Amino acid sequence: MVFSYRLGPASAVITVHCRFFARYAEVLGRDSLELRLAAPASVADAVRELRTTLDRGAHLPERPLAAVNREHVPLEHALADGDELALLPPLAGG
Amino acid sequence: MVFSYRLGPASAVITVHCRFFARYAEVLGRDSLELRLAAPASVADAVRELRTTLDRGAHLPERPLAAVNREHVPLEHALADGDELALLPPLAGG
Amino acid sequence: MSRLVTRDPIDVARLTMEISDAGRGGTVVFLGSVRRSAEDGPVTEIEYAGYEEMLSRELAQILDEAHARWPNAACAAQHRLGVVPVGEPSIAILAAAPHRAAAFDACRFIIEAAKRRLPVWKHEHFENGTSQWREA
Amino acid sequence: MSRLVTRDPIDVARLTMEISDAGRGGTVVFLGSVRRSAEDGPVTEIEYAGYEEMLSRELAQILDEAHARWPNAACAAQHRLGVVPVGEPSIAILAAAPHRAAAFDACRFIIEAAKRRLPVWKHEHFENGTSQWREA
Repeated sequence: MVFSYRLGPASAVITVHCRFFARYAEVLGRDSLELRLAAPASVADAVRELRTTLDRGAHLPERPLAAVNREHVPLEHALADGDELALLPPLAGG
Repeated sequence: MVFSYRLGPASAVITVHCRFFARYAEVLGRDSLELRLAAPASVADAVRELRTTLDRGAHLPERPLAAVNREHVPLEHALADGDELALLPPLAGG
Repeated sequence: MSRLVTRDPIDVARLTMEISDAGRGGTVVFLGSVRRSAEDGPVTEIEYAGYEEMLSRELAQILDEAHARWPNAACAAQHRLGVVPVGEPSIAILAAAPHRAAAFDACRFIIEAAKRRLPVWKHEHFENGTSQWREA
Repeated sequence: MSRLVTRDPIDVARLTMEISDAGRGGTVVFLGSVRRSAEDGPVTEIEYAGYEEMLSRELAQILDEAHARWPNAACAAQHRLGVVPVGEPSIAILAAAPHRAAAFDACRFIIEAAKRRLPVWKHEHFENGTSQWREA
């Protein structure tokens, strides 16, 4: 499924592969989706979009832990086309 | 073997069981002896006596590690009749 | 070398062998086990779920960081995923070094970083058939 | 409970079992092994000699002190005497606690006290047939 976001004629569009884990996957009823965003877009922009457009998206926190391409990133991190964005519930490993 | 030490008519005498370990036993060629001392006597007194009366006793340090009745003690520790006094080379356990 | 992530019981003896060397006199092992505490209620089992690709990558990076800080230490780590029975370790961290201070410090560094950074979550199953994700 | 002093190889798995408990999620194990360092020359074996009665008493007392400081921790320790081949542990210290900080601290406390207080000495045997007592 693809969600589009504020696409004007002058905007470049990027597609981000979103992944959800543990409680987030349970709440959203899915563990991944493709998200289209107008560039430039940060992780925070992607989270805002997911929270407003997904069923039960409001159950995601406004400032979740996030990883891009399997590395922890701050919410200000700029997304690039093809990135894998993962939203991580509070970690409980070890 | 029993060593006597400054025994005057008014002195009480105590007997201490001395044990030597590792390099000290090697240097002295023995791992134990009975030492008689005039009371009151400290561990330091016993060490002094051993250093002056034993063959190669001068190879013992003036201030060795010591244990009385299997507990570490300072050299000022007062000895009692029947005590087990152990002289311990620098520890290398673990 | 052992995998950093496993679904089998962690073989601590084997990991210890991997980092053993006649020049490393001090070895410190940390085992983190599934704990059943009073507030948990009747947990029957705990399932560890992870973002596996990131988990391996992050754990490898933590080991690299430890190696940079303690070049004389040899370190190993393994995280178990899937159902882990109460009492069995879900994570093992090992550090061997010529002297014990470095072994303790490297082991502690790795487990603290692992707790903070590894993308792993616990799914608790209760006797009444319900289950929930435990927030750390 | 295991003896505090042994002349056999230390069975770390067995010691770990002894202190394991579903309520103790963090276990720290320290293994001190015979180390062959550059300055040692061709050591063929190292023999550990101890003042055995005092060694057991002192190690038991160190464990008591650890228990007083970390009442929630379960600790175990074993020192090996006699000939210990290079690479095998001469001492094992284990501490398990509900949280890892106490397990690390208790384990470290015990090994530091053991190094300082246990009446044990190392007799090194060299390839040329000579031997000497190693001063710590």
